Amino acid sequence: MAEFISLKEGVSKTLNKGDTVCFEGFTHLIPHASAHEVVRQKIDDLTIIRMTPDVIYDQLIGMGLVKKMIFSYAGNPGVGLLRRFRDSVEKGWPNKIEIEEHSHSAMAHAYEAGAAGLPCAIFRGYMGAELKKVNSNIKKIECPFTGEELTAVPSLKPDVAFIHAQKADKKGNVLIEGILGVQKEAVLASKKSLVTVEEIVDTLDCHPNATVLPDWTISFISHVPGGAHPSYARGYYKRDNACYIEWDKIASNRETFREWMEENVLKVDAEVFKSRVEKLREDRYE
Amino acid sequence: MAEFISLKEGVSKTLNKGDTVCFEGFTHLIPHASAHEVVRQKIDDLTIIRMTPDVIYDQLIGMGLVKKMIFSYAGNPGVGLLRRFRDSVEKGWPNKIEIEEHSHSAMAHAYEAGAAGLPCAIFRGYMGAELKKVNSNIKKIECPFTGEELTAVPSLKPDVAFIHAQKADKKGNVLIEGILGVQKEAVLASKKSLVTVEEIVDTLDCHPNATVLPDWTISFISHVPGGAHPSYARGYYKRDNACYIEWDKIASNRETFREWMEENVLKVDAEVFKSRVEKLREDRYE
Amino acid sequence: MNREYNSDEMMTIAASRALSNSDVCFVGIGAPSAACNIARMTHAPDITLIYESGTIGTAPNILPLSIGDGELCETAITTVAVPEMFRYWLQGGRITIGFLGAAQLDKFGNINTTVIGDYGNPKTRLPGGGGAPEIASSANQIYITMKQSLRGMVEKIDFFTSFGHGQGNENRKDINISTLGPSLLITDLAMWKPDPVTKEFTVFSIHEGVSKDMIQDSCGWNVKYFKDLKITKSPTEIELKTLRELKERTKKANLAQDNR
Amino acid sequence: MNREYNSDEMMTIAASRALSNSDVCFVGIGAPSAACNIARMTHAPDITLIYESGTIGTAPNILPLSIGDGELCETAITTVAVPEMFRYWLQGGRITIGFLGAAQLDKFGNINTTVIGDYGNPKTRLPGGGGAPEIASSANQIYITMKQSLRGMVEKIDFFTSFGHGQGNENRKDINISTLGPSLLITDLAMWKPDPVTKEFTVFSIHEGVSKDMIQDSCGWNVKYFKDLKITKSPTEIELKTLRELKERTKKANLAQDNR
Repeated sequence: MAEFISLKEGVSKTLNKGDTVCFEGFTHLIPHASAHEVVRQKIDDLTIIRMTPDVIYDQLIGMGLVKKMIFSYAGNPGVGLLRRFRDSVEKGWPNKIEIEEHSHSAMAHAYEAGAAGLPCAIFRGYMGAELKKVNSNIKKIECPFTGEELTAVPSLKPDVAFIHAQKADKKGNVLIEGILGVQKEAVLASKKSLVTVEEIVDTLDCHPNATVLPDWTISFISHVPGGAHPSYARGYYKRDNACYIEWDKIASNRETFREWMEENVLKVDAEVFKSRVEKLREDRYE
Repeated sequence: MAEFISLKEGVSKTLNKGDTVCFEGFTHLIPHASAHEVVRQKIDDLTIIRMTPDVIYDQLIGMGLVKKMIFSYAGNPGVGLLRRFRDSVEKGWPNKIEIEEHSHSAMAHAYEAGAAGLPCAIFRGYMGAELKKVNSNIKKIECPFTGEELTAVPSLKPDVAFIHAQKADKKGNVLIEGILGVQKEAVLASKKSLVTVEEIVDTLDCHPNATVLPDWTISFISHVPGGAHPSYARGYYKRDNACYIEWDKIASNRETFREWMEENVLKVDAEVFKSRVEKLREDRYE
Repeated sequence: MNREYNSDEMMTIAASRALSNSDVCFVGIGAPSAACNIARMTHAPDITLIYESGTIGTAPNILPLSIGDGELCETAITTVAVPEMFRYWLQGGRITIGFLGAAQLDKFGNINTTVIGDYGNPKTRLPGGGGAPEIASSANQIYITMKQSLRGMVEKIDFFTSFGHGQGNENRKDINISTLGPSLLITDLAMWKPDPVTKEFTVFSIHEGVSKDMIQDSCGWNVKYFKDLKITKSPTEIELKTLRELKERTKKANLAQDNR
Repeated sequence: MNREYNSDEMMTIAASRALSNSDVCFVGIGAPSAACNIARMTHAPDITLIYESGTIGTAPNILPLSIGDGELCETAITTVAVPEMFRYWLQGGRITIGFLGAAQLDKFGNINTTVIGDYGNPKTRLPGGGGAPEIASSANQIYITMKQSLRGMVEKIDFFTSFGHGQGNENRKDINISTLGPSLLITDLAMWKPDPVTKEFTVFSIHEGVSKDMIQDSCGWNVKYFKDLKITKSPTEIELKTLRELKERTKKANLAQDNR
């Protein structure tokens, strides 16, 4: 049964040093506030998982909290490369993280298999692709009926999943709408989960087939309006594209990165997210 | 691109003697009108697939159109057994159909794998269950990472899928709402498909994550109001439970079965379905 | 209200008492469905009921005739596609109790709903397993409810549709099933649970007014009893009222359709 | 309107012309996204555009910055979860054209977007493959679009992120890939398609005003030409107008956010 909690307390109850953790979101609904809380609590030695690690993963890596990253596309969407990730992989600053690299299809199948309680996923993948030479977690498996050689990857089963969603009702059922990403699978595949939401409502009152995570599939819910910024929450506020473009500059230099983190993450708390989206609220444009 | 067509013409263009075909629907939205059209056109030698073969499969079998059935639960939901199916399997009347029997989980995984373009599905199933002794399409497969012994079944890839849905827009995009069953998977797994719909509208105007089959995934669409009767269509009419109970009596005897089929299927056309649901329309009760 | 009750009512109510607010219950149709909904309408309002049609957290006001009646979807928290139901929700290990009925049952909780007689040349062809083979291994525990009869409770079932405790003892572990399996049997006469060692269903509570002879006479195996045998309390007024009103509402709703 | 155009505009418009109403296109971000949407806004209004974020049949009025911008969902026929996108839609074999960009490309259409230098000790770590490894094998054909440069179009790529025609000839069939693979390359200078036998990208059309020297000077392999070499028609007024208005709307929409 989901427990309503402050983000600060929720993170400290959910995530431990050395855990395997994902902060999922596919451009939409990225849980920035949760990642920043992890930075403030300096929970380190983490194995971080994500299909599309972007700004928050750059931040976690740059702050030295990451031991290993499992991923399929490490870029700043629409902008370019991830500077802190590169600095770690290319120059070992602040530490050289280990990487386990997959394709999107492999990661999507692996999350699905995790949610489905299976030890591995099979798919038709990596044909002629070189990743299978550098990643020992990509294996062959033969279809027992056709003899076709397929690919297997281990399912993803994180210790903790952090996601951001539009709404929770008072019982703790959570609604996700729009671009859904792999958030449902991430929560169902993980041992524990914390969901930040824009709003807590009496009843979800939604479409019968809407994506709803029942309260008993979630460990903690925190009310953090704006908690996805600079990502967006459909129906609440738009994506802050300028921030993503700006991040490229901030992250290009170790010094400016540290300063930015100090000012914008370490010295503040989850409350600031509300004000960051004030001018992006959808009604301004509709 | 979906083509709008009469049910009569659609069935004759879609289904051939000897085809493998599914008429899917999980209590909700069962494509009765399509199955009756197949009966009228006497298309036989069919391999019929369905998780929950019920009244229409009893009818197809009783009319001697079926060679083989692949299924996981052959009952009249909430009522009892399927008399015509039993007569075929127990007494060989009108012919003894071949059966390939699975569990729901196996069939659901197999439809999914069909939709996903895979030759087989793996799952954790049939543990200690005897079906795997009588069905050679249930095999073992080993997880290459954990060594766990899992089960594999071949994916389902019918020649033709018939389903019933609530709405199509004028372009041919189809909306399904409520209990979704395996209809989306059945259509995506099949080479050809025919969808009967309650209504054709200008635009679907639905929830962004509603279950919509784009027009280019469907071969034919026929406008057949009431086409699911005595099953139901959420938002249009309720399930005609009395008909299901009645069917048990009708089908218990070869003679009464044949008479019923003569009067209610062979002598009529798809138009009759509209009148059959007239008194079940939802607004009568709301 | 008439406080007299029949053994069917006793069975449903006894079964309902075994469920709690924190259970996530995969509900079979028929007796299990009535028991689960009575629990929800009495002492376990927060119980999560899941039907294999994809309806999660459903709270029907009348009993569905099938596992996919409209009422289940209208009152659910959400409705997912059937493949997702079996993959993420059942196989994903989220079900605390799978609630099954049985055509044939043996003393180790193995169930047959496939065939009477030989599979290839059946005497009576039954509907088949449906969800049961995987419910039996994926749900954390299995509750079974059925009316006692010599035809139903047999020494040897004709077909292993779903695996209970197999040949007893540690048979489940032997074949690598990690869930608990059948842990409760509720009949119209008694409550049974597995012997801790042999796993044979053993009576721990006899419904009020039922004799040991009645139990044995309608059971095909040699019935055993736990030492501290209890008497199942007869239905309370509120339990009976809730059950009868539910059945009345259900009948009325179905009649409304019939009288057209 | 200024009918002068730059090579970027030529590239996008040439790419857009290769798409038709009946295509189901899996769209990469950047140049592919612009080309696909210009096609939709000009000669192929019924083209189906799919982005890996799960948006099917999307029709954005401005160009998305990322593959998951809100505009994509708001204008889509439906939006599915990402696992479904890769399973049912890409792997299911429903995509006629996968439209990719590339950091490094070789003459057989093999693409590197993973790393410059050694994988374990990279000179430049690039974002990685994302959807590309399976787009390359599951989409029926692959179109590639990129600006020519000696750094980008190389004799030997540093990493096989996604497989094109491998070592050429029947290499795809040899490793049991049944789809066609890279069948069109649109650069800022020319249009290329594979030689029918060797599968080496060979120029079949040079953009108006471009010389063979310009093409060779910005390509790391020895450029070959088809015999019946064509000239790519320069952008029409309507094509240029559509592209420029799209870019203007996009810029304006982004500015609206920045000027807060």
